[in-house]
Amino acid sequence: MSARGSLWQRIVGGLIGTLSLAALGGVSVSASAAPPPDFVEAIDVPWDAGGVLIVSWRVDGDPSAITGWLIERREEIDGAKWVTVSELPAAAREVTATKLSHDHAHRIRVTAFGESGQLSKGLETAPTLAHANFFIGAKLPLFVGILVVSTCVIVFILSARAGRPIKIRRIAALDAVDNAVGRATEMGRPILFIAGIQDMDNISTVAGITVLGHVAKTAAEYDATIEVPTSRSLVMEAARETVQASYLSAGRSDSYNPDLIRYITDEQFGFVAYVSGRMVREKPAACFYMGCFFAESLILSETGNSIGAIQIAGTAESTQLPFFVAACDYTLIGEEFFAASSYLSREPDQMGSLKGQDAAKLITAAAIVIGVVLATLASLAPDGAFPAALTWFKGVLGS
Amino acid sequence: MDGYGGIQVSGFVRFLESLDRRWIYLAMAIAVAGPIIYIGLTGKTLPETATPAAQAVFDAIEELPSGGHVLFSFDFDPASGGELIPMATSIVRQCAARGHKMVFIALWPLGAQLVDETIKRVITADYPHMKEGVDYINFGYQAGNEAVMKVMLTDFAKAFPNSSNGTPTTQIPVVHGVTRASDFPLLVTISAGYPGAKEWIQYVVSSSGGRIKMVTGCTGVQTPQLYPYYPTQLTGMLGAIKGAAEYESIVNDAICKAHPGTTTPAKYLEAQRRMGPQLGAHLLMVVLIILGNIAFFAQKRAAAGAKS
Amino acid sequence: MKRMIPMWIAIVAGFAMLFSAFFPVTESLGEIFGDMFNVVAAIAFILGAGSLAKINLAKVSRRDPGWGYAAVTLACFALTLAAGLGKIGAAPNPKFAALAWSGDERAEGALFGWIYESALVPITSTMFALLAFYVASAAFRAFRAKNIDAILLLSTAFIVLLGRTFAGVVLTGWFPDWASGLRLENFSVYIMQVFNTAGNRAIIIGIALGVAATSLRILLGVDRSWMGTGGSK
Amino acid sequence: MKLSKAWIVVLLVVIALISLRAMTGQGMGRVYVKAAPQTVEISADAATGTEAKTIRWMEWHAVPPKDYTAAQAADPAQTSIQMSWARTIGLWMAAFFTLAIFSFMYRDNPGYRVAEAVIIGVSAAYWMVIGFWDTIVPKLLGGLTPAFVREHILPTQIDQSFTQNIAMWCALALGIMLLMRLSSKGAWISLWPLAFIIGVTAGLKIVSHVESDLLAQSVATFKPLAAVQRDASGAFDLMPTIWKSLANILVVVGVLCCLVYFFFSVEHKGLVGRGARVGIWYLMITFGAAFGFTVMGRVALLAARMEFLFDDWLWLIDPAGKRAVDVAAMIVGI
Repeated sequence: MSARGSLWQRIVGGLIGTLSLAALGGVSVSASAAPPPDFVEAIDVPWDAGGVLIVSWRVDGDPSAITGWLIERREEIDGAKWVTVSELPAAAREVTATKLSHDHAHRIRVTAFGESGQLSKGLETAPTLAHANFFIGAKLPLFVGILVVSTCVIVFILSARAGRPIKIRRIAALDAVDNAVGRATEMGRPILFIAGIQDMDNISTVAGITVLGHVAKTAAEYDATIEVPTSRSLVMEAARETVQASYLSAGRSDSYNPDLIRYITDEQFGFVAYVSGRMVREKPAACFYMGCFFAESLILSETGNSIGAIQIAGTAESTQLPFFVAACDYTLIGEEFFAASSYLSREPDQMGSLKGQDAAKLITAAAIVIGVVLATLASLAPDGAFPAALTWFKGVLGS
Repeated sequence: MDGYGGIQVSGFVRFLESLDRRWIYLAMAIAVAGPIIYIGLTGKTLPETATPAAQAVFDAIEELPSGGHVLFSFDFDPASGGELIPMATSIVRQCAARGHKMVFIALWPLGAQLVDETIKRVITADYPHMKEGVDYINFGYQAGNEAVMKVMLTDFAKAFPNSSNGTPTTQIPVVHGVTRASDFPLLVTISAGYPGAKEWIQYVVSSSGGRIKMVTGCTGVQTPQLYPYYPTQLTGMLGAIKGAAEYESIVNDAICKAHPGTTTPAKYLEAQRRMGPQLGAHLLMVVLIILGNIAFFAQKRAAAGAKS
Repeated sequence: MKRMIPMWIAIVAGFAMLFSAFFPVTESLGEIFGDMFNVVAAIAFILGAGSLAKINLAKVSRRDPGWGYAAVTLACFALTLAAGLGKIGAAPNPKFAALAWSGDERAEGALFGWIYESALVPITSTMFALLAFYVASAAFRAFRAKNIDAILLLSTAFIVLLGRTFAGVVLTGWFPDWASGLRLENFSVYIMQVFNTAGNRAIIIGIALGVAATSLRILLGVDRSWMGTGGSK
Repeated sequence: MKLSKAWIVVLLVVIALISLRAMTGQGMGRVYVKAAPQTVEISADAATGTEAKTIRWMEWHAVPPKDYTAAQAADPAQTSIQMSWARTIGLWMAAFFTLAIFSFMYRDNPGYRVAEAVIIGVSAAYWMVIGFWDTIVPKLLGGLTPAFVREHILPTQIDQSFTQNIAMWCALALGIMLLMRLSSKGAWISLWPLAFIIGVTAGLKIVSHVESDLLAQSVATFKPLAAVQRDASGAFDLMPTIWKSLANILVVVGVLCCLVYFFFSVEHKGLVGRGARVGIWYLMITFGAAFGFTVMGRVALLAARMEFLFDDWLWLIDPAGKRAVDVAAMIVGI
């Protein structure tokens, strides 16, 4: 909870606390055991998913006799009995009670343990409802972040649709796609496309399938055969849909062969054993590795290198980029891989979205510069206003 | 006079250029097999100097008051057991020596079996007084990757309704009073990829507001990716077999100091034994990089000679 | 028409999931999708198995070259599936011994566990171990000082490789204290904490923007190439 | 590919060496198991009408060979610890597969192709069984027919909430739509579940990546360029300040330059070109370091496989003391 939130919380908390104290004025205090708390309050956390109350209490008298605290809660429905929330060490003054129902108020009782562990008289709070709010406050910075990125992307898509020319820098790896497919056609050898080893619930695999759509279209136009062994059944399905549609749009639906796009196994290294064997026997002329790869990236690219194929790789797994960079002819690094589908499509909308990504990058860079300046000033003048400003700025960005 | 336009290229360089990659494979096989057989026969291992990241893992477990709850997540499979099993063995050993309550889960299907093997190798063998269900429990594998983590944030019992052998979570004493992930002061993830340490940091540690301290043992390939999180979100980190060997030597020294006169059983020297072939292989890699560049420069000089 | 509906399904489902993260009442939608996805993926296995069986059966019946291997694959597939689903040889679960299917098929004694120990683990971990050989051949071939980039690549790898072993301690252990930062093992940690952090952080930020844009292109129906680049008919 | 004569000779020599090793000394590659009889009494339960009965079965747990030699020495006629043929064959199969996969590095050969065929069949079925027992039964069947599951398979199957049940019915519907792929007529509908999954993945991942990667990593880069360090007594400490500030400057400059490299709408020329150049240098250092770090992991895995061959199979070395006999005696048998 950022500093700003808890400040506001205290003010409201104070109001509820004073009301509950007044209601319980008459509680008699038995001096023999450890003194009960003098003031206790339960506050519903604002703007949260509900079910959470922050309980805090104060002991005005001499706290030495207290060895611990017992926190209990009771739902405001008849027949409900006290349920222990937690037991805390003597120094504790605050606890968060979770998993409370949204529709009934709860009463919280704080009781102190004496030396020999016997309980003193507890002090209860007024019934407080831990209701679920409409929107989760803590996620506001995230919501704003997504809004900013989306606006950048949408603005540039619209400007591209309005006809303004979009210039995107050359990405060598993607320009090499055409001559890689061409080389495979000349040599009469197949193209191998691997869309990573993760399932369709991974965005890299989805991006890999979109790139497959373009590569398959080029392959259909050149009349080259494209093989797509997959490591998940769903990926096989998605790949077949994409390749079939690409062959359709290239007017070559007759030469589309679904058996070339086949499920091998879910096991990472069983899949790689099959693909390495196939590479060495079929000797594909061009290999594409587009998607989420783990340790097997180097096995594929080294085997591909040993048979002299052109290899173009693209992944968002930063751990595997060193191996692709070392063993492949071209590598798309992180964001370049996600830009591949739009770059290859040459459609104005998609090129516009790339420019939108750049705009969002500029904003991120600006935010970093501001943050760094604030941090430097805060470090140089620790007692000035900058540390608070830095913490505030970090709070705005959600951490 | 052959080769590059009249310049005599030494036989050695020509051998390097046309070197068939299979000679490199053979060299690597010897660089690894040699030390294994030597150490296997003589039993001598190389000393280890501890880096701060490995020491931080030891300290995090040592500082936790005895009997504290430790949540273990085995997110790997036997394929990367070579690096990670020695880590799991030594961390469980330190926790057992400290008398911590250990709760095991696995987000990789094959992790559940690895938990059982580790329990059999460490707890049942050397700490028989610890009872299943009272001092430790294995909740086995739960499908769903990050979704399981998100559920654990609010309700541990919902994510793991029953232990791996079928006992409902409500009837297991060791997790009595544990309602959510943040009730575990220390989280130990042994991770080989996805889902793993990164997801634990993203979904559990960062949203627990610092209430959960996390240490991780990870494969060499993941170490660079996790360094940005150390030491802020990640208290301690064991990187690859070297981290395992460093941590293993710290734990073995501590336990030998606590019980003078006892020798460390062989199963707790596995990582340090494996450091032998590491030295052989790493030296070979360094030599290969040097040879590769010798061949490259000789070729470049020869080509330059031919041009002038 | 047949292509417009899937696009709208993706758009509606996507925005529903996007907004679910912000409103408490729908906060658990992400988990529910996780379960749903696992079930659909498990059902999709039938298609995968179907394709695997069809291709290998065709190979065997047509006696294509190498049909013997296809027969081995089919036999292993059938045997493992039967051993797993039938829990052949699995000891009953002590707690629910009366129930037929309560045992753990992955235990030591079961046939499924035996196949796991004697075929799956050795082959997969040995394939994984091949990487040690490929890392060596890749280093020999790719780490050549062709240009500044390659020099940085190979020198960093060189430093880290030496710093990770006992050799690094021997070579630079004698550095005086004030220069202890330059000792190989400390220097490689410094490289990690500065250059690696910066490089990885930029890649991660780049990926986050890339993912956001890719998701948006799908959610706005701009990129339909996952349905094939035929565009909407 | 026919095996050339030279290779047949090599193969015969290897087989001869292995069988020689198997004959001499204590032999090699044997797995011993210990009997662990299990009995469970089922009490009569009127509700479900089961009458009391006891169920007995035998479990065999693997034990190190030294337990066998000890038991045999104590009582030669004992049968509680004995050699398990099934697991010994399994061990030799594992050794064959390990050597077959290693042989691929020399050349593609029949041994490798057998291992490849086996792993495809075994692993595809393995993941289907895991998928069935860990997802279909507890989640789908558990959601739709909890009574049946509780009755026959998983007695601790808890009842799922109403929303989860609806989700399971939807998942089943999506699954069936997917299977329509097999019928030529309704194949077009199989695109709907895929569209649903792709859409949801896009929606989920945009949130998680922006939150944990874009925002968190940007904030993590807010490093002071002049990081004033104070020693224990609070006085200004020059050297650490210089080192820390230098590190922070390098990190911030690195992140910004790498971001410049990822710019799409500007050619890498002029100022942007230089920024991208520095960015590439950072990336190359990052990749070099990552490459160096992963070598250790890969070598560890190769060491583990070789340890399996030399220790568990050939009984040449005994680092973990599983056979606890003097090594020379184990090999030569004196």
